[in-house]
Parts: sequence; structure tokens; C-alpha cells
Amino acid sequence: MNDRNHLSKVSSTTSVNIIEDGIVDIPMLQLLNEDGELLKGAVAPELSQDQATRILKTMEYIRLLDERMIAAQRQGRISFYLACTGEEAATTASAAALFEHDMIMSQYREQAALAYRGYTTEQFMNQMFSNRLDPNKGRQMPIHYGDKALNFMTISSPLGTQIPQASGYAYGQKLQGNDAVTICYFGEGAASEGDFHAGLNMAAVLNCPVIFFCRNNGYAISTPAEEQFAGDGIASRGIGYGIKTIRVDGNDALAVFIATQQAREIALKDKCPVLIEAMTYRLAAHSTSDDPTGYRSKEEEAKWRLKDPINRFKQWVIGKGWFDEAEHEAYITKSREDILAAVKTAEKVAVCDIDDLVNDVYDTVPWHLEEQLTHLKTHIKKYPDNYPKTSAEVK
Amino acid sequence: MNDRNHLSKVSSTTSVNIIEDGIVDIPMLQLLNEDGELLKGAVAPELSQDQATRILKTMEYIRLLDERMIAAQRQGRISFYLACTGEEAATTASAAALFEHDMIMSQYREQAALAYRGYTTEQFMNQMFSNRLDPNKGRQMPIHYGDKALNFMTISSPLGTQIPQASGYAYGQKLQGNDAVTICYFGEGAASEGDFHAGLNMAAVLNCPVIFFCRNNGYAISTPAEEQFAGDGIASRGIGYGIKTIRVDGNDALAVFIATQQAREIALKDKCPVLIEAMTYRLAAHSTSDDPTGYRSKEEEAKWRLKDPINRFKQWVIGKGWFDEAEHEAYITKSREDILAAVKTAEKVAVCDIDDLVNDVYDTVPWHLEEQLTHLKTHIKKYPDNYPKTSAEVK
Amino acid sequence: MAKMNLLQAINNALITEMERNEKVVVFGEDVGHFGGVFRATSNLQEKFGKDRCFNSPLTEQGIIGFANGLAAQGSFPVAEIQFADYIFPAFDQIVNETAKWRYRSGGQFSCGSLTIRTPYGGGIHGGLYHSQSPEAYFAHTPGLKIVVPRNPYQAKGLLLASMRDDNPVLFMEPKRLYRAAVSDVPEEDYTLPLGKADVVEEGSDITLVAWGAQVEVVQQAAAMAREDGVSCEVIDLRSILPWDAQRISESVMKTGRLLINHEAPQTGGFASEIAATIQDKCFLYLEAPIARVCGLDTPYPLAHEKEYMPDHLKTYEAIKRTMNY
Amino acid sequence: MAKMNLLQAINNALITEMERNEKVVVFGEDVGHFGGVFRATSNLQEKFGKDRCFNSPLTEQGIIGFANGLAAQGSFPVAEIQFADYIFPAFDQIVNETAKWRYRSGGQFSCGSLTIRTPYGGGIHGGLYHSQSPEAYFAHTPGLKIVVPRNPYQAKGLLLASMRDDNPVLFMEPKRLYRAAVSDVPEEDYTLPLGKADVVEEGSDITLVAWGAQVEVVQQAAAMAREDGVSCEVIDLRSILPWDAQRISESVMKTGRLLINHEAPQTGGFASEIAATIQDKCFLYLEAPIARVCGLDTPYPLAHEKEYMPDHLKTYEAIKRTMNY
Ligand SMILES: Cc1ncc(C[n+]2csc(CCOP(=O)(O)OP(=O)(O)O)c2C)c(N)n1
Ligand SMILES: Cc1ncc(C[n+]2csc(CCOP(=O)(O)OP(=O)(O)O)c2C)c(N)n1
Ligand SMILES: [Mg+2]
Ligand SMILES: [Mg+2]
Repeated sequence: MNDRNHLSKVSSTTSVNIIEDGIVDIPMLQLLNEDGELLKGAVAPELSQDQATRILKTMEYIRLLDERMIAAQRQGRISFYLACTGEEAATTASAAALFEHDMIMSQYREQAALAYRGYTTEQFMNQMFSNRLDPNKGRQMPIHYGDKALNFMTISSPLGTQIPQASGYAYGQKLQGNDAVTICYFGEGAASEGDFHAGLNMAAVLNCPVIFFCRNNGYAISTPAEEQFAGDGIASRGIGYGIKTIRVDGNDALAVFIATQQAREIALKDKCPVLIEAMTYRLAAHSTSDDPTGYRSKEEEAKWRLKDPINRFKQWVIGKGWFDEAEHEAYITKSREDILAAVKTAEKVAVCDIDDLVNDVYDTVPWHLEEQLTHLKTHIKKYPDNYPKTSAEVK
Repeated sequence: MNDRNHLSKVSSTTSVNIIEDGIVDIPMLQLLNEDGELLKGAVAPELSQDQATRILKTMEYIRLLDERMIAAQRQGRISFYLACTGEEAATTASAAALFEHDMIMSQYREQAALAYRGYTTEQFMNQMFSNRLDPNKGRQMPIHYGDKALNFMTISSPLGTQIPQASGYAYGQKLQGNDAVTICYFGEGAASEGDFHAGLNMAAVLNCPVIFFCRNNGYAISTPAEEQFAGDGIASRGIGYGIKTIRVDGNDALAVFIATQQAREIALKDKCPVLIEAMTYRLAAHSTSDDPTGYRSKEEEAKWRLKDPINRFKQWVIGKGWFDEAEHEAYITKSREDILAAVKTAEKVAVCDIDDLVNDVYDTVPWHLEEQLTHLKTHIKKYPDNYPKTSAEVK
Repeated sequence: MAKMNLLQAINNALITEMERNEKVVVFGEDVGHFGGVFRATSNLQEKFGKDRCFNSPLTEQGIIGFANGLAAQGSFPVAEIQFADYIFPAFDQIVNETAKWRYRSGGQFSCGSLTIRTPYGGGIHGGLYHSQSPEAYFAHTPGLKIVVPRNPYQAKGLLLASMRDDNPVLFMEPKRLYRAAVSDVPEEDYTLPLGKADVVEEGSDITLVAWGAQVEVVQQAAAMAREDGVSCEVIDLRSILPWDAQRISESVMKTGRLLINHEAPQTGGFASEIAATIQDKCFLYLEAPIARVCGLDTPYPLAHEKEYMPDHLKTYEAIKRTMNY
Repeated sequence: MAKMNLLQAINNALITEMERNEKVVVFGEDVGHFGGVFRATSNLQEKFGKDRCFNSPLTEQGIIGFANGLAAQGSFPVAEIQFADYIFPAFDQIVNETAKWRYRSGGQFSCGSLTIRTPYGGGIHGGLYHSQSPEAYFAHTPGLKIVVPRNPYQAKGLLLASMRDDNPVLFMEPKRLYRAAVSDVPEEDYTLPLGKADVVEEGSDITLVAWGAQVEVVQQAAAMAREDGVSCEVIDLRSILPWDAQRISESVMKTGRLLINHEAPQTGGFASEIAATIQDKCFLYLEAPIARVCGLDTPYPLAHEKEYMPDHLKTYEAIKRTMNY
């Protein structure tokens, strides 16, 4: 047994040295100014035209999707929606910096990452309309996407739970020698959960190749960041866990891209976690159930609207000469049509079979669920009008 | 509604700035060298002779108590014990820096703080023998002390739970205008629990006058600190919460005293939490159920034995001319006799009445517990030999 | 008297108690300035200041841990958990701490002044994580009280009683009634007893027991059964822990039949406790097996929510089966 | 065959599976080098390396969160919770995550490969926090399996089955038998079925159901009753979820009487589910009320542990009451 000495690295002093907040400056990485021009001294990451335009299109697509789905919710076509307006760069550019075989574990406001991976409009709609084509079999509320083929873990509502899970997932990847990392997205609100503490500490101690990506968008529903924590954002916590940390302007796609790319490299090479705090703003309402006028001013929102991440990146892409106005217009028009069409298609698709009410609780259906299902079918047969979604199939 | 800007204090940079562990140096406050001499440049706190000798005596008393109770456990007289050998200065001197009306919420290895408050040998024994004089009514395992009159919250085994509780307790003290703080003790192991994160963050955001006192003694049962966290101890976490933090040599009673005194002043004046990390070493086995030879070397222990906190402080007290050898000897002899006598007395005291099996579940005994108790009494009457502790009273 | 919905009745009870007892402190996620995501705590911060009504950081274990300490200190915390589905991170603080505090300290300290409010239940298209009814998880925990109101009048009286009761109370609010249930509520102070069931309709053939939003479901079924000439005694249990076994027994001794309805999955649900106790207390009176009409033993679904729920039709059918046994 | 105590049988099962399946990863507080506070994981780190058997930081919610992710990734985590009393910080991860993972993802992902091991139960002078039997808290959770062995032979076979079963299993180990129970255990690989009860003694007058360490308590009572001429059928439930209602029903249809014994408090304990189900399935066969012999509805005490426990004498008395009903 080697002798251990938990004091070996500690220096000493004879004066009462109070360590205060603000002792470390954690600056925010920013490459583009608000007009999309490269800042003095900034070096743009290597980004191909293809990647850049894919990032841009994904952001524009998602903004459109968000708008259309909020409208669909208002029309009563879906029960719930949650937009990521203002945060498109943070999620799109970080996803772009990953490899396809990296696992994404998200909170719920990262639809852009999923879209970047190639989730189709039809797939989005099937989930949101809880129809039989939804891979979740219509069991979860709208926006709780998940797709095994795309390495995007199914979203679950309880906040923060994915954080220690991501550490475990990454540990498994490492153990099996996969050249892959896990990225774990969460909000600055969720970072108050005990699971955050557990997840980051375990990842640090157990050397898990996981990227903790915090979207600090200033709010957790109505609760402003200043009522969420008293330290210097989420980045300052990295120090306490001994986790390498990068703070980045979340509205600057270029900065997010390079930060995530480097984080990925470090995570894989050093077999360790990296924490990224992306500073952004939730321009959207928390969800369609929320009304932000109850807790923040229009002026505040307006200020942030000026920092629009899409426009900023677009200007840069234009500056690179990679932007084709006509192609772009066509893409947007086509996407709008696709979305409208997909809504109409998806809402007509029936829900899953009644058997799917009891499938997947276990690997196979146990006796008591068989009993309950049989009983239920008999009942539905008796009152077909009261169970219109399923009565047809149990006739 | 005031506009908020969670970025207002954040600077920016164009280069990928990775914040790494070790970026902050958190030195450890130390006033006495290992021979009990004041270090060069060190200023001793104002400590009266009375206080100093009370600290010293408490430490010696506790070491004695620990030895005797470990022996009592070996003899099968009590079922369990847990010593604080090596950590006496951390708990005694911190308790000495408080006021009597400050609340103490401890983990379980802080018997010295309780002794300093005036808990008597008889009281210790009644708890450990689970007899009817135990204020907990014999319901908890040995060492789970609690005393309302001494403002010492009853200990509970689940680790870390007292941390957010202490924040809440302190909030209540503040709200009611009491000029008091709460001190919350815990180990570096317990600091991995989610409750630690919740408790510190809430205290910081809600401005609670609470002192978080971490005993970093290098081990959580068999798990060394290096497998518990990867950062710079527990102190480095203070930064992330925006909590003022002091690291102190836990084996230096003078340093612990002044750190706690200052922490108390800050907590009261600024209405805020303060984190203290006391660097020490668990010389004892984790508990009487543990055998450390399975996970650490005798050599390692020997090194720490040289840093004995009692001897160090004693030398200083001697240096002050405050030490009276004869008085001291008498105190130790008397204490030893007291302990032996108290063991003999306490083990003869009967357990609580059978009614106390159902009392205190609620404020009054509800119908179903009345029913269960009646039933139980009838049963005991039938089989008196099998319930020797209670059969006499239900005759 | 004023017409109030369930949310308004709760808000009214909170105001009443905060005025009466200045040690009452209300907090939870978004409960401060915004007044809670359901607005149950509207205007409290404005009226009583930020010290007594505030947002907490997003941590349920922290909220209850903090509340436990505050209660032990002598304040009267009313902690909100935004949805009952999110109460589980606080399970340890509730089950190991809140509930056992008085007992383990021999009555020296307690969390008796604590009230935990949380919206629960389905029927709102909430899927797995906005629909659960976790009362049975807590009902296995000596030291807790669990209370569920069925309408605004009950809500105010029971919540006031809960805040004043010297035991920790988990107060579960049927959220699908928040705005749907409207009734006359006295503006003055009043309390309703904890631990006592409430006979909502008297009857002689079968006893139907439910709580919260399911009481009206069971009443609907009772009305259908009445058409068939079956007289149902409908009882709102109101308190899940400790529960009023006496009142239920008396009823079953009269009717000879018992049906229990709840939203939570059947296995290990609180209906099992009622059935186990009543088959023991009323063995010789029972003319048919005690029926349970509950949620299925699955996570709470979305597309098949209607099929999952123990609705009036399933209850009606079970009444018939029990009558014809 | 080798004589093993319960701990050795568990250790043996872990070694067997870690050799067979290199994706098995064992971790928890102190389980690494030290081999766990009860030494159930002795030598595993030595044999299989630090990557596959390691200490975790002291955080139960982290242990299970981590294990969930690891299971979803395709590894086979065996997570230890040091005492069942300390499983509650992980309650959210187990109840909201582990149990619902497969369902919510439509079967795309699952935690089927996860096994959670934890020592539970009283009779060791452990007081409130080293004695609890929390099986009923989990039994209300669709998606979980819960397994409890009664002796070393059962332990090895059931643990191997649990680790191989494609569902998350909570494996609860009766710690007062860890060293006390010794039996012959095959050294080779074998499994025992999950979800199936085990008839320990056949009988014709009354069915006695228990699990874990209480099985032998019930057997003691059965022996006493036999002296009185009462023939008891003793059944070890083994799996609490899903449980073998069929086997219990068959037995009760034969004996006409049922008694269930468990250590956990009576209210909301798993005996209530068994009683509720069996009174329904066997209504016409029952000659007496189903009896529950359980812990009292208090936190687990220390000085009065003997009085609290559902021991053989209380069981014997309840058998007599049931027979003489
Ligand atoms: C455990 C848990 N508690 C509460 C909630 C309710 N809730 C949903 S979103 C939310 C705010 C989350 O804020 P943040 O993490 O900052 O993410 P953002 O919405 O800003 O993207 C809350 C409180 C939940 N889903 N889970
Ligand atoms: C929630 C919880 N998990 C596990 C345990 C078992 N346990 C008791 S003490 C201990 C180690 C604590 O270490 P630390 O906090 O460093 O305190 P120390 O013993 O070193 O004083 C453990 C794991 C517990 N009591 N509570
Ligand atoms: Mg946010
Ligand atoms: Mg320690």
C-alpha cells in the first residue's frame, strides 16, 4: 500500500486568507463580433463550406420549426412545444464539432443538435403528434425526442438526471475502447440539482470522456440566474471538480464550434471530462405553457435580440463568400412547405396499438400486465365510443 | 422589472482559454508548528487562559472517552462506537469559537464539540447504552447524540442530509433576528452527496449565516480522498458557489479557532455562508466495525501520529504558562474514573417504556399505533421471557 | 363566501396563514415573483416580502432539506415541489429525515411545522413525468401525514389544518382540478379535520372510496349505478396517512362491498392497504371481493392516457361485477 | 459443492459473471480495493482490474445515475448501495429513470442490464438507519424487478439470473444472514428463475408467505404450529416484483388461509398487495381473514428492536388466531 498524503499539494500561510468569489477570471471565448466579423486577433476554426452552410441551415431550419410548432400548438394541433430561439448557435455548432458516433444526451432544448444529426421533419412530427410512427410509441410529451440510430438518447423530463448518466455512458465507451465521447447538455437551472454535482465529480474522478455542455441562458422558467446561484456562472464550478473548463459565447457559432472541438480532443486524449459554459439567452418563452411577460421586460429581450446568433453567423458565412441567397431562399421555402405538409400527414397517423400500452415496461409482458390488458380490451369493446383511439382495433 | 444581464461581469477573449485545476492556490492557515510554537509572522488569536485550558481539557477528555468506549465495545458492553482520534482540534477549537446559542449540526465524529458545550459523561453514556435516560429514548445507535438545551441537533446517519438543513436552520435564525449562526460539520466524503451541492448553493443564494465546516480527514471509510474527488480538496468548491472560503490546518487548534471566529463574524455581519476546510487525518478506524489495515499502511498512520493536535496545542498552552501539570493529571484521572463509573451506572439503567416504541412518531399516538401497541402488550404478556427488556412493565 | 377555483382557494389559504403566523415561509421553484407555474403563490411575495416568499434554486432535495432545517428551527415552511413527478430527488430528505426527525430525537426536535405542497395526477396530457400520483410511496412512511383535497372548499380547510398541524404534511393537489373545480369557499378562516374521511354520498349497497380528482369520477359511476338501482356510498378518504379505517369499516359493515379507485398503478398502490385492512376488519361482512380500479401497472402513458385511467366506466363496470358476484 | 455463507455465495456469483461477461462492471462505495464494508466484493478489483471494479465517490444518486448511463450504453453494471437505508438519494434515478427508460424510449434504449445490490433488514442492532426493508417503496414501480434470496444457494442462483435478466433488478440481500446462513452451494454456474415463488414446506392448513431472512422465522413458527397439529405451507416469495400471485393463489385455494410476514412497517408494506390480490383471487376459498405479521408503523427502533420485529412468536400467535377464526 502506497502512503497517501492528501496535503501534499497544499501550501500554507499564517494569515487568514479568505478565498472569495471573483478570485479567478473566467473570460468568455468570442471570435465574431455582433456583426459577424472576426474579432481582432481571433483565428477562425477550420470549417469547410459544407459544414458552415450545414450549421447555418440547421439554425434557420430550427427557427422555422420552432415558429411553426408554436403556431401549431396555438391552433390546438399539438399539446405542448418548447422553442430554442436565441440558442441555436450553442446547440448546432457544438453538435457540428462532434462525430456521429458520439452520444448526445440532452435536456430538452437541443432540437438543433438533433436536426444537425439528420433527424427529419417527418421524424420530428411523428414524435410531436405521438403517433404510431414515433419511435417512443407516443408515450412521451412532445419534444421528448430520441433516436438510437442517430446516437441521440431519448429525452426525459426530470432535470439533471442525464448528467451522471452521461458520465456512466462515457465510462462505458472508454472501457470498450470506442473512440467516442458523450456530450451532455443542460441548463444553468438544472445545474442546481444534486445530480449535477454527482455527475461532474464522478466523471472527474473516474476519468470519463464526457463533455458537459451548459447552456446558461439566464433563466430557469421564471427564475433568473441571479436567484439560481451566487458564483461566477457554471464555469467557476469546474475548478472545484478539477475539470478543465471553457466559457464560450453561446451566440457565436464559431466560438462554440472550436471550443467543443477542443473539448472533444481533450476528453478523448486525456480520458477526462471537459465543462463548457455557453453564455446565451432564452429569447423564447420557457415553453408554450409559459408567458415571460410576468417576469422580464420587453426591453431586456430586445437587447438580446440584437445578439441574434443566426444573423451573426450568417454574416460571417456571407463574408466567406459561401452564401448563396437563392439557394438559401429555396431551402427555407422548401422547409416551410415540408413542415406544413408533415404536420398534416403526422396528425392523421393513428396512435400505436393498445398492446403498446403494456409493451416495453419489461422486456416481455409479465402475467399481471397480460391480465390487465385483456381486461382493458374487453372493456373497450363494451364502450367503443369512449375510447375512440383504440376501439377500432379491439373489435 | 429591472433588466437583468447575466453576462455583465464576464470579460471576453479570443483565445481558447482552458481553466484548469490548480489555477487558484488555496493555502492552509497554520499558526503553530508541530512542536506547538507560533510560526514566524503568525499572530495568535485572543484566547483567554480559561478558554485555552477548556479546549485542551476537552480534547484530552475526548481522547480518553474514545479509548474507553472502544474498549467497552470490544467487551461487548456497547454495540458500536466511532472515535475522532487525530481530529480533536478541528472540532473542539471550532466549537470554542462559537456562541452557545449558535446551532451545531454535526455528522457524527464531532463528539468533542458536544463535550465542549458541556455534555456530561453521564449524558454520553445514557445515549450509548440506549437507556431510558437517553433523550433520544434509546432509539438510535450509539454516538447519535442530540441535545436541545445545548443547541446540538440530534445526529442522523444518512450522510450529507444536514447540509441543506443547516442552510434552512440558519435562514430561520436570520429571519427571526437571532444574533446566531449555524455550524454544519461534515466529512470530505459526505461532500460528494448531492445534498452538499444543494445546501451550499442555497445558502449562497439565500444569504444564510451558516458555517460549513468540512473535516477533510483523508478517508471515507476505506475510500481515500483521491478516489473521492479530483479537485483541490473541498475548499476549491467554495469558488464555484461564490462562498467565502478558508482552508485551515485542522490539527492546529489555534488556527481552527481564529478561522472559525472570523467565519462567524463574516456570516453574521454579511449574512452569508462561509466554508472552512480543515485538513486533518482520521487516525482512528472509521468505527468499531472497521479495520483500516485493509486499506492503509501503518507507516502512513505513523506519519500523522506525529502531527498530534493535542500535543501541539498543549505545548503552546505550556509555553503560555497556563498549564498546571498537577491539575491536569487530576483532571485526567478524575475523568477516567467518571467514565468507568458512568459506564457501570448507565448499563444498569433500564430501557424506555414500551409505549416509547410508538411515541414521537407523530405528536400524538394515532389510532393504528394505539392498536398495534395494545396488541403488542398482550403478546408480551403471553411470552414474557422472550421480551425481557419490557415484560416487567406489561405484567 | 366567494366563488373560487382550487388554485384560488389554495392561494387564499396561504394568505390567511401568512397573515396569522409571521413564521410561515413559502418557497420553491418559481414560486416567488412569478407566483408559481400554476400561480398558486401569486402575490405572496408582493404582500409578504421576499424573505417570506421566494424562489429557490432548482433542487428538490435542497428545497426539502432546507425546509426540514427551517422547520426544526421553529419556522413554518411551506415548500412547493413544482410537480409531484419531481419529488423523488427529495425522497431521502422526506422519508429518512422529515418523517423520522421527531422519533430519532426522542421528541426533542421535529419537522412538525413543515407542509409540502405538490400538484399531482393525470388527465392533462402530461405523459410519464407530469401525471404521476405518488401517494403510496409516502404512505409506507410512519411520521408523515398525507392529505388530498377534492375541491376548493376542502382545499382551503385542509391546507389550513395541514399548516397548523404539528406533524409534517404532504399536501397533494389534484392539478387537473386547479381551474376546473370551482365552488363556494368561505373567505374567513376555517379548518377541516385531518385523518378523517368524508362521506360524500350515503348509500347501502356498496362503498366507493377515492380521493382527489377521482372522487368525482367515482361519483359519476355511482350515478350510473343508481340508474340500475344500486345505492352507492361514496367516501372521500381525504387523508391517506393516517387514514380513517374506522369510517371505511363502518361503511363496509353496512354495505358489504367495497371498491377503491386511484390513478396510481395498482400494484403497491394505496388501495392495496385499504383492501388488506378492510378484508381483515370486515371479513364476515364482505359479500364480494374488494375491488380495485386503478391505473395500469405501467409508467403513465400519453397516447393511451384515456385507456390507462381508472375512469367512471371502468368503475361502473367494477361496481356491477361486485354487485353480481 | 462448497460450504458458503451468503456473502461468499454473492462473491462467487459476481466472480462467475465477471469471468463470463467482460462487460460486467462492479462499483459502489468502498467496493474496490477494500471489497465492500461487508466484503461481498472481495478480490474483484485484484482479479478483474480497477476499471471493472472500483470505489465510487460517496453519492448514491450518482452511483445509480452513472449505472443507468452505463447500462444504456451496453455495459452490465452491478451497483452496490452500501445499506438499503441509503438508497433513497437514488430514488429518483431508480423510479423515474431506471424503471421508465425502456418504456419512454419505445424500447430503443433500456437499463435492462443493470443490477443494484443492497443489504437490507434488521435484527442487527442497527436502529433507524441500518435496518430498513424498503422493498415496498420499489414494488409500486412498474419496470423494476425486485429479488430477495433467503440463503446462500438461492443467493448465487438468483443473483446470476438477475445479472443476466434483461430488466433492471433490485437485488436485496438480508444482511443479518450474511455470515449466519451457511449452506452447500454448487461451484458451477446455475441460475434460479425470477418471478417464481419457492415452496419451502408443503402443508394443508395455512399458507405462510415471507422472503429473505423472515423465511426462517416463519419456518420456526410453522414448526411450533405443527406441534399443535397445524400443517403450514411455507412459501418464499423470492421475487417481489413481478411476484408469483399464481403460486400463492394455488396454495391458498388449497389451505384456505394466508399469513404474510415482513419486517417493514405494516402500512403500505408489500403484504398489503399480496392480501389485496389474494382476497380477490381466492375470495370463496378464504376461511379467515388474511393475516399480516409485520413491523410496527414506526421508524425502526433500537432498544425495542425485539418488540418491533415480526418474530416467530408473533407469527405463531397469528397462525393460531387465523386457524381459530
Ligand atoms: C427535477 C425537475 N424539477 C423541476 C422540473 C420543472 N422544470 C422544467 S424546465 C425547468 C427550468 C429549467 O431551467 P434550465 O435548466 O435553465 O433550462 P432552460 O429551460 O433554461 O433551457 C423546470 C423547473 C423538472 N422538469 N424536473
Ligand atoms: C447516505 C449515506 N451513504 C452511505 C453511508 C455509509 N457511511 C457511513 S460513514 C461513511 C464515510 C463517510 O466519510 P466522511 O464523510 O469523509 O467522514 P469521516 O468518516 O471521514 O469522518 C459512509 C460511506 C451513510 N451513512 N449515508
Ligand atoms: Mg436556463
Ligand atoms: Mg473523511
